[in-house]
Amino acid sequence: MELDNLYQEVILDHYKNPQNKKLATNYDAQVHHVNPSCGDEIDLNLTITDGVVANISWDGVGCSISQASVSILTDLLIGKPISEAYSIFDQFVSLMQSKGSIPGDESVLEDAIALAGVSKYPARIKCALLGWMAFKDASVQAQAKSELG
Amino acid sequence: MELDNLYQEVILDHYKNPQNKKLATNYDAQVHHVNPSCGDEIDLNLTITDGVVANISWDGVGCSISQASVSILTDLLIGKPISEAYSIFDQFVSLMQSKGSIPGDESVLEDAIALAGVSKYPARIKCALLGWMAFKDASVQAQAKSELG
Amino acid sequence: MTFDPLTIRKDFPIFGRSIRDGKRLVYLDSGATSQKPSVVIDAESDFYRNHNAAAHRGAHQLAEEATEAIESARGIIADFLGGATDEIIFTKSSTEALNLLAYSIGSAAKENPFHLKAGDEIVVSEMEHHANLIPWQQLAKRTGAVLKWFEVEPNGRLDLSNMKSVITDRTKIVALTHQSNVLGTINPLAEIVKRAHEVGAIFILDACQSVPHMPVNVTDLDIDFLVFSGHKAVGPTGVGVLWGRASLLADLPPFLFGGSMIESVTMTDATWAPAPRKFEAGVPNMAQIVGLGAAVSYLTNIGMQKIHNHEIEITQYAISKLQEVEEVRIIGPTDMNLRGGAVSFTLGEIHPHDLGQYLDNSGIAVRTGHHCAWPLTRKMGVPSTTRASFYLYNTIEDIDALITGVRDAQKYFA
Amino acid sequence: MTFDPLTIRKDFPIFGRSIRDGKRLVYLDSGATSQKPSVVIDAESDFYRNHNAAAHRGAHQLAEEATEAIESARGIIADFLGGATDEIIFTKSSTEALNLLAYSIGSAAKENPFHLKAGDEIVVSEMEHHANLIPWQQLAKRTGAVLKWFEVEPNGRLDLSNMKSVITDRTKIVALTHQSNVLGTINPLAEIVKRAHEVGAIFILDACQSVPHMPVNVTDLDIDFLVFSGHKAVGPTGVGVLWGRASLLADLPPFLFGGSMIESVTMTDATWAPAPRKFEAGVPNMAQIVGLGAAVSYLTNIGMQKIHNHEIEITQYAISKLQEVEEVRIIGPTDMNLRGGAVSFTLGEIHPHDLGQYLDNSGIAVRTGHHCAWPLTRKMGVPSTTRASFYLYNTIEDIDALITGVRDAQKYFA
Ligand SMILES: Cc1ncc(COP(=O)(O)O)c(C=O)c1O
Ligand SMILES: Cc1ncc(COP(=O)(O)O)c(C=O)c1O
Repeated sequence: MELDNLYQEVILDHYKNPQNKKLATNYDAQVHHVNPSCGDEIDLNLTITDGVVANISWDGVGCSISQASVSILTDLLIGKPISEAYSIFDQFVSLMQSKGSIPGDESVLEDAIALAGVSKYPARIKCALLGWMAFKDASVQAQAKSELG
Repeated sequence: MELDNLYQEVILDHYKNPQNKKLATNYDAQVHHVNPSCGDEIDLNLTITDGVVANISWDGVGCSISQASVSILTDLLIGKPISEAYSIFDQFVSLMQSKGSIPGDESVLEDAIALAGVSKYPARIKCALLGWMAFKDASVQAQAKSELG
Repeated sequence: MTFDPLTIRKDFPIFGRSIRDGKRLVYLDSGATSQKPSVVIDAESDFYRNHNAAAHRGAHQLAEEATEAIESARGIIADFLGGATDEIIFTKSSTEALNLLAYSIGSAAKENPFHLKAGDEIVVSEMEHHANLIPWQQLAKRTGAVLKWFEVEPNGRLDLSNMKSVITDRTKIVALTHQSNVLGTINPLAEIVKRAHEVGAIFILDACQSVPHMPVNVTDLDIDFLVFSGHKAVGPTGVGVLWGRASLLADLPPFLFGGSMIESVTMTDATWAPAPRKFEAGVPNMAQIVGLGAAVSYLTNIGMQKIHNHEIEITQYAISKLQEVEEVRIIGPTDMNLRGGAVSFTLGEIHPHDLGQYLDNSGIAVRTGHHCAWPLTRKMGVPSTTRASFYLYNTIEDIDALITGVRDAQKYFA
Repeated sequence: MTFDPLTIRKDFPIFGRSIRDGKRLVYLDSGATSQKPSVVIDAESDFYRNHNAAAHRGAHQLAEEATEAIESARGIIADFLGGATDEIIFTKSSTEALNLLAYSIGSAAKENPFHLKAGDEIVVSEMEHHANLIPWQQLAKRTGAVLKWFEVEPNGRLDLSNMKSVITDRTKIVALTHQSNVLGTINPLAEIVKRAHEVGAIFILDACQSVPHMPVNVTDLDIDFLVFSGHKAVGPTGVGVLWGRASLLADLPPFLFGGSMIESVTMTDATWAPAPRKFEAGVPNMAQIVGLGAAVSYLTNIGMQKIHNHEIEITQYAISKLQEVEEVRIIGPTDMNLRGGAVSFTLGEIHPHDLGQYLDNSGIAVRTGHHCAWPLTRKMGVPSTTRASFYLYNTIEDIDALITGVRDAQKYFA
């Protein structure tokens, strides 16, 4: 069934058991992002310590794609140097915008590769990116803060 | 030639020798009307004495249809009781809006019957009516004034 | 003529195509936009192929024909709504029509009867589409007027118990939807219009979801302005209608400024043509107006009452079948009294986006989200819903497909 | 590919019909609206027949296809103008686009860079179409800003000798036509844009009469906003384009409020999506946007420079032949330097309406009147003119027909 390409096992697993879905009380940056076309929302708290993504925690409502995507993101990026996190971010965004034309590098994207099927459903790309855009936004804020302080 | 139905001899004559085309200095009402789609303009002065159209004079710029139509109007309506003028007015307007479906009553409309062909050219109906609408407007003003005074 | 949706479907070429590798198209998203019959598509094409020229602007035959084409559409639509020809103003959409009203009212000078001053009140409801909410929010901000609203009860009906405190002597505008695009609720207009007029307010009806689906007559309703969108009424995209009482249109200041709406222009000033011209600046959306005329004729030939009856029949069936599905919660009235064919629901914990995607995979088109009525979905306590909306071409078979799809999705995401 | 208007005409079905009992259609009114090639008509029909759904609003396949269709048109038009995709805003017309700018600027709060205060200056010219004049008159009235203008010289060129006193440190907006729809004059933009930017003003280009007729690149021109209408560029009616610099669109407040242009909405307030969405409230004029994409592709395939060269060639021929007719007075430049294919003229004492009617009777469509630029015709000392305007499908034979018609009319009304 074609739909199974979109809703891979990994995605449904993350959806049912979301990782790091409990806002940490300490953070360097906190953001709230919304997908205005469907009303999905996410709060994301981020801590960056010595150039490394020390913690990402979140809460929100959304479809399986958006929830799984942010859950996968936290698994993938926590513990990574911020520069590597950005490079993963870029690869993920390219994969999403590829309309299915590139397979994605599983050695880099790990579980996030399961979201490759989303790229064939233009209306869902924003769902998959919601958490990622929130992360990017938060990381810029966190870094700006650390430069100031 | 079909066009000759529109530009009847009578119309071209009135166009070349317009009647009463010199604004009288005495009048009961003076109006200025414009056809905004082409920029044609007319000034019309009207005197009504004892319920009779005593004088109509005018000046203006416009196409042959609009100029001939007001010239014919002056010939036709000067000297008529205002009630008869209104009835002629109504018949003329009906003729113009008839899309060629009625011939018009020559015994009432006299030279104005020559404008019957205009009714088949929707964009020109406003030209033919410009002077007539100015007359109607002026007559309402003149009568209001005479009632007051 | 008996009403037969299967015959009607043949008029709509899109039902000849298939979805997601060969599946039958089950189109349940007419609340967003309707499909178009061939007569409408052909009317637009025919205009371009045979009569295209700038209406109202040329003394040549094509210009005459183009003018005749759009003016006869104006007449058709006036008859359809029960208004006068010169009371019909063509816009690009309801959204533009509602913004036109808000901007034009907002620019009314002190001596103009439409003038709004600080402390005047504008009344809407919690079930408004953003297009009938944000323009009024903005107008209130610009003028200092106060925005008030009727609340929505849990059953999806307007709470009108406080009518007198919502619509007061300070109320200048009441702007209300006829039928909610989310809940399907049809609002009882008579008492609200009466109250609005009692206090001297104008009543504006957002008829986007009613005019395409049932008989609507502006004279019977005694309202002051009405808007609807062509694309939701089997008409072309890019055309909407504003109807207004002639006496009010005479006072209302214009909105868009440009060609064809003027009486006279100098470098520093301009005066306006009478309505409807005053509100139609620029070369009109001619082919779309002509297409809308064809659309309205098509609907009239079938009969608006028959269309409404058909929708009631399949909506009743849909609601009863949906209610049989465990975990379905219908957001909106479940009885058919004053209710049209838009049915929103949630399905347990399954997110509407996921349900919608699953249904799409089975060829079933529904809409998911807040349906441009975000304050309403919030009020109903749901971040978003799945909406199935019906029209003249939908069948009981379509509803059965929906129900099967919903049940299968339930298993898939279990 | 060599440019052959006779081959091009075959793409336009309307040339298959005849006028006034069997006469060949000589269409010289493209300045008012252009004719449409089959590819454009078919693109609209195909959208309705196969892909129609509400773009940006559904998770189903039709909605995806509709979204893809209009977004790819956005890309085509961005490439055509040399802008970025997100800088293209679809409106219903240039008239709407210019009013959008005037209203949005007018609502900019004090802290917004677009904010206008009493004493600020807005600069236009005497050769503006009403659509690029009245919105600025009104904005000036609303804000207390002062409207100033470049004058037109008897030869139909802008008098730029007083550039520095017209565009001053107080100037906030310069809004100018690229090519006059009456005179055919093409304005020398470089120095005016430079001066506008020197004083910190934004430069808005009314490109209604240039974009359809010659290569126009917003980056090369270094302008800030540009508008054009689809229907004058072989595209559908009911669609226009506003291009704006991304950085400016980010600051510009929205104009129409409603669905799809929001970020978040409560009963009392709303925030906006980024451009272009911020400026596109409501279900878009989708079929028309798709048609405009097809139109622009059609023009690009032929080549804008080739189209321009062809128009220059026939315009030059038309002017020289007209000048041979006694009593013809050309209103506008008679040399081809910075001049496009709109030729206005008077014929002795014969009223343009009569001349136009005579020509129409011979199958020749021209426009007569003030061409929605009334202050300009007044300035040129004529109540109205006859205008012949040319496009890619016009031929030398069309011009010869015009000249014969003019000479015959002269005899007829003598
Ligand atoms: C120079 C110019 N500006 C603006 C307009 C207005 O365009 P539209 O009527 O398509 O909005 C026109 C055409 O009528 C024009 O020629
Ligand atoms: C109730 C209601 N009002 C207004 C609108 C706005 O209509 P449009 O997007 O056609 O302008 C819609 C549809 O989206 C609607 O359902």
